[in-house]
Amino acid sequence: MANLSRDTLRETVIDAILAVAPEADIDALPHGRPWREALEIDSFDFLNILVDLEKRLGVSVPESDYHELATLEGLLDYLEKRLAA
Amino acid sequence: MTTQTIAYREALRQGLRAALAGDERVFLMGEDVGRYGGTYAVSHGLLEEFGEARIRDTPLSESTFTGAGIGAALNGMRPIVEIMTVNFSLLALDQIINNAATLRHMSGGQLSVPLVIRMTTGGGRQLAAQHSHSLEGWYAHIPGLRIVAPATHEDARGMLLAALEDPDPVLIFEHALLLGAEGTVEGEPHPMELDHAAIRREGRQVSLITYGGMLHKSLAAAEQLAKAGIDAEVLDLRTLRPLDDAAIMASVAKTHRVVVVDEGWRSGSLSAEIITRINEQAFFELDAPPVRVCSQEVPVPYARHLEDAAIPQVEDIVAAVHRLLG
Amino acid sequence: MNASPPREGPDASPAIGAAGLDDPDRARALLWQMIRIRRFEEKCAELYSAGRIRGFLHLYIGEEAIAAGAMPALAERDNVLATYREHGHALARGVPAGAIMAEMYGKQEGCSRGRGGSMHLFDASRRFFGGSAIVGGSLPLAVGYALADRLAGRDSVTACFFGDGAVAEGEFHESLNLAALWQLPVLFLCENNRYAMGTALARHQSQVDLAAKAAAYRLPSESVDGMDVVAVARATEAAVDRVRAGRGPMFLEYRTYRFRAHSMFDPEHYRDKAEVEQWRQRCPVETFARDAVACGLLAATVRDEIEREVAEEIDAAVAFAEAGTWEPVEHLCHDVYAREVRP
Amino acid sequence: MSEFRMPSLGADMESGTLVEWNIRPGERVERGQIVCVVETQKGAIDVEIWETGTVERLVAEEGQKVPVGEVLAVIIAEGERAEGEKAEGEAAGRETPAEPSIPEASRTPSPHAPSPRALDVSPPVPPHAAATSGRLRISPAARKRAAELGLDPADVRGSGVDGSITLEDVERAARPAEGRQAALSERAADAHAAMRQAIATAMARSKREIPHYYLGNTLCVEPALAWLEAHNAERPVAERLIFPVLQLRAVALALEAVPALNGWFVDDAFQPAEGVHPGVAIALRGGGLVAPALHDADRLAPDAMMAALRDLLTRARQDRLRSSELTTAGLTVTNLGDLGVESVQGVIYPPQVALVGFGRISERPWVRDGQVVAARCLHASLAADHRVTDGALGARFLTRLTDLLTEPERLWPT
Repeated sequence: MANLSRDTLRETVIDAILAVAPEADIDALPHGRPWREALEIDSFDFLNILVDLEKRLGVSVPESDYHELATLEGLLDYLEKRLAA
Repeated sequence: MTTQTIAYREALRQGLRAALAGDERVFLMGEDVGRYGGTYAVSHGLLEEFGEARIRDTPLSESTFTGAGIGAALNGMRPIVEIMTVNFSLLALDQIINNAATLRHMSGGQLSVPLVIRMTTGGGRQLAAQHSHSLEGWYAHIPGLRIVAPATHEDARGMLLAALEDPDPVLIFEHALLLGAEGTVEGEPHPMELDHAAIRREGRQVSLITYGGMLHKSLAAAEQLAKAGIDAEVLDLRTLRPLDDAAIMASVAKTHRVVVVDEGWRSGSLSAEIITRINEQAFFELDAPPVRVCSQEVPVPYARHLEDAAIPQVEDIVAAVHRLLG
Repeated sequence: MNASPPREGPDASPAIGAAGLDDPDRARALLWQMIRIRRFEEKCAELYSAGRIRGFLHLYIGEEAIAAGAMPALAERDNVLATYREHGHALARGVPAGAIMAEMYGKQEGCSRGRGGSMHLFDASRRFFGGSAIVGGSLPLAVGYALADRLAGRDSVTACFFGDGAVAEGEFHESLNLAALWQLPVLFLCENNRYAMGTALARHQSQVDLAAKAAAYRLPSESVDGMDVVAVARATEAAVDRVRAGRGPMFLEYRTYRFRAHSMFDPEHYRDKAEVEQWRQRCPVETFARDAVACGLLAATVRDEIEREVAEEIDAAVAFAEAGTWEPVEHLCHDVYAREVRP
Repeated sequence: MSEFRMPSLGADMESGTLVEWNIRPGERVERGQIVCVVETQKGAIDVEIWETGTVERLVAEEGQKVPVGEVLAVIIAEGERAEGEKAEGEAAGRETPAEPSIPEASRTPSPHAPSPRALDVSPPVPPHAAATSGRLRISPAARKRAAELGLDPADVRGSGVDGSITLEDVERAARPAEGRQAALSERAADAHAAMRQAIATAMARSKREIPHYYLGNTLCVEPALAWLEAHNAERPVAERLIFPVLQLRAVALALEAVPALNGWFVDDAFQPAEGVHPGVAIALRGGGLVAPALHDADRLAPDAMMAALRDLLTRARQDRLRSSELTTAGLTVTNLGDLGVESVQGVIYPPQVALVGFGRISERPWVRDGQVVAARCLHASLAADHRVTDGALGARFLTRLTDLLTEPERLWPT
């Protein structure tokens, strides 16, 4: 898992988002902008995405780290950091 | 190999002819099997071919000519006893159940009753309540008997030959509605084994488990179901005792849904036995409660519309499957 | 025979008695067989009371002259079918006493491997085919045995013993009709002991002359004094010869009486003790033994010799049965089909 | 004998299309059992029955559009006798052909001969009483498969005989976001258009008939977020609470204190709701809105409330709401904060008399102990029907709500 490339990781995250919001146009996301609002991901959807990512990657995100996940890049950085640890 | 299209009764006759020609110990005995040519014309022409010693007309004494068949079998012959209908066989019940089925065991294995008893069964001909019943399930209750129900033309002639090779009494139930039906056979008559059920139509969604006359209604129902997008498997039991549990369970494991189609009444019946075995042996394969399509619990009446209502019809089978699949 | 008890039907053919014999060996053999059956059955009653034998036990005591007299008339190739009161027939046919006793014990050394019991003695090697507990049920089988012999071209005779109760069964009439119709070599041997279980003949038959019933099916028929072993032997020999000669089936009525109850558990409300006593006066064993000595056919000491031989044989039979083994319960479902079948 | 009618699932519902019967004549039904699926302008609804008894007959056919209040089926209550049972005995439900077909003089026997009747030779055997007890109806094969998949069968919707859970139901449940959702997507376009129409009707009526008044409050949610973080710490993601649970709880408790906002304005009079079942406005992906009731929100412990909310959200998005959930809410809560807005000025869903709106949680300057600090805040609003309540009562409610969210330990006092 630690050797997951950034691209593979990104795809995994996108899959998890699409499982909850199948119509989401992720490529159209403005870089560095909060993705949840743009994709209409409410707190319940967000929880489901985290559950999904935990299943796929084995990373459990504590609630105190939620603020690091505001942008898609932040989410990917955070996961990379956790996977490397 | 040549393919012939013949009536079921002709297939039976081919089986009888082959048996008589192939083994001197074989003879046919029953009411009007000789000069009359057989109540249902099955043995027509055999008297002329094999003579009075081997094609024997009997008095209307079901018990005694059946018992005589047992005695002759005990004494080295291979008799074929024809009883006109299953209802009449009740007059010979003593001989079939108290003698044929018991003698091997009661004598500690010293005696053997290699007897074949043929009889017609089933309704559909407006013959009312003393000629139309399906009591084969009753006989299937009895240890010591083998009960078979050939539903195809190849089985009609081939199961008779196999039955004659069996060292134990075999009762053959021939559905009266099949007698005139045409079908194909290949080449010369040859023994068709008596141990296994046969899948007559492969399917994935539901198993129609049936035999005898109901096989054809089940196949017709499967055709209709296919048009509705339902893929039904049709299992022809062929032998009702002993049941081919392995074939039944394999089909259930494949489709997970069961409809047993049996012209017998449902209470205390063969269909009950089959479903009980499924529950015992394949409970965790079931995806829906097993369903039965059986005759209404009434002596079969005369009037056509009432008789049709009493006996399972194609649409009943179709409806049962629809109900099962929700 | 002056002490003939009252009869419902026409008289049987006249009694002959020991005076009708001139061969001492034959006389001894007949007496031996009757005593053997008598003592064997008395032992059975004793063992039943002791709980060694269970199920139903129907004793033949009083009727021994029939099995003893009739059986020697049959050849080895002939077929014998009997009723549930058939210990005497089995013994007379040569089934070893030990095998019969072991069967009654339920041991696997029994003549039916313990599957039959008292009512179902079989010995295929001696063509002794039971042993049937369905009254009248073996008559159709006898027709079939005879039919097979006929079809196979053998000159065997099938002898079928049954009681007066069986003539009330449809199978009696169907079988006599079919055997006569097809002229099959069947000997219908009716042991008329005057009671169908507890119902006297006149209380269950409109026509008590049983030979007349057979005659209605055009079977030659004869009634014989079943308490007279010589009369039984003579009549049976003649009948066997006739049937073997291909002259069709025949019906013989042996008029007899059982001294004991129908089965072991029967208080005998249906007949007078006086009637039983009257018939006991005609005991086939005692009358024959007495007459044979009286007419100089047998020495007075023969009776004791026979009793000793028989006692020895019966002791040995009991010992054989006692020493017999129980079939393992794992074999329970054996011999239901010829092949192992899982129903 | 009673009649089971097309339910009114909202003031704006005039009729529904019967999509599917889950019951058949002769079957036993239990109070609360889902007996049919009705397609409404709000999507497909599982409709429950409120009587225990036996189905005498089905009046409406699948595919039929039935006006609200029309009979769908006839039910015999427990202990009642079936129609004509005395006269016809076992033959009840059978039709004797009016003109029995006359047999042909020389009918050739044929196993394929068509039969002239319309009889069910194998009448459905009514399930044994034990089968209708609370025990889950699941086929043995489905139970085995669910165990293999580690799936709780209680979460699987049954589509088999008598509503039982089948092997396929389990397999489908194991594949998320497929199944019924996919099946429904075929008619999604129509459904969405219909739903848009329904919303338009309801909202136009609301704005036309209801004199709204609006109140609002900004509150600091730092204590609430801290409570939530503490509660969720050490819990796997799947077992965590989300903030809306706290919001709904606060609304429920505030409603208990101010019941005049929990109910309906019907026939010019206020009719109080029978329990605290706030409607949860749920925006559907692809457009549209539903607001099913979260039942007994005042009585649920935190985890139970989360489970109930999760269930409701999941089913709402799978078009699997139940009829009772669409008729029992006495007030609606809408949370548009996740979509980034500050505050909501809501439109009441008639005939309800109030709506609570929540905006986004965001950092604001906040004065604490005389100091300006950065704190996460939230705007809560109330829209209420002036025919039923006045501003004072509305203010009491909103203040109460604010207090509860500000002091979260009061939400579930121990």
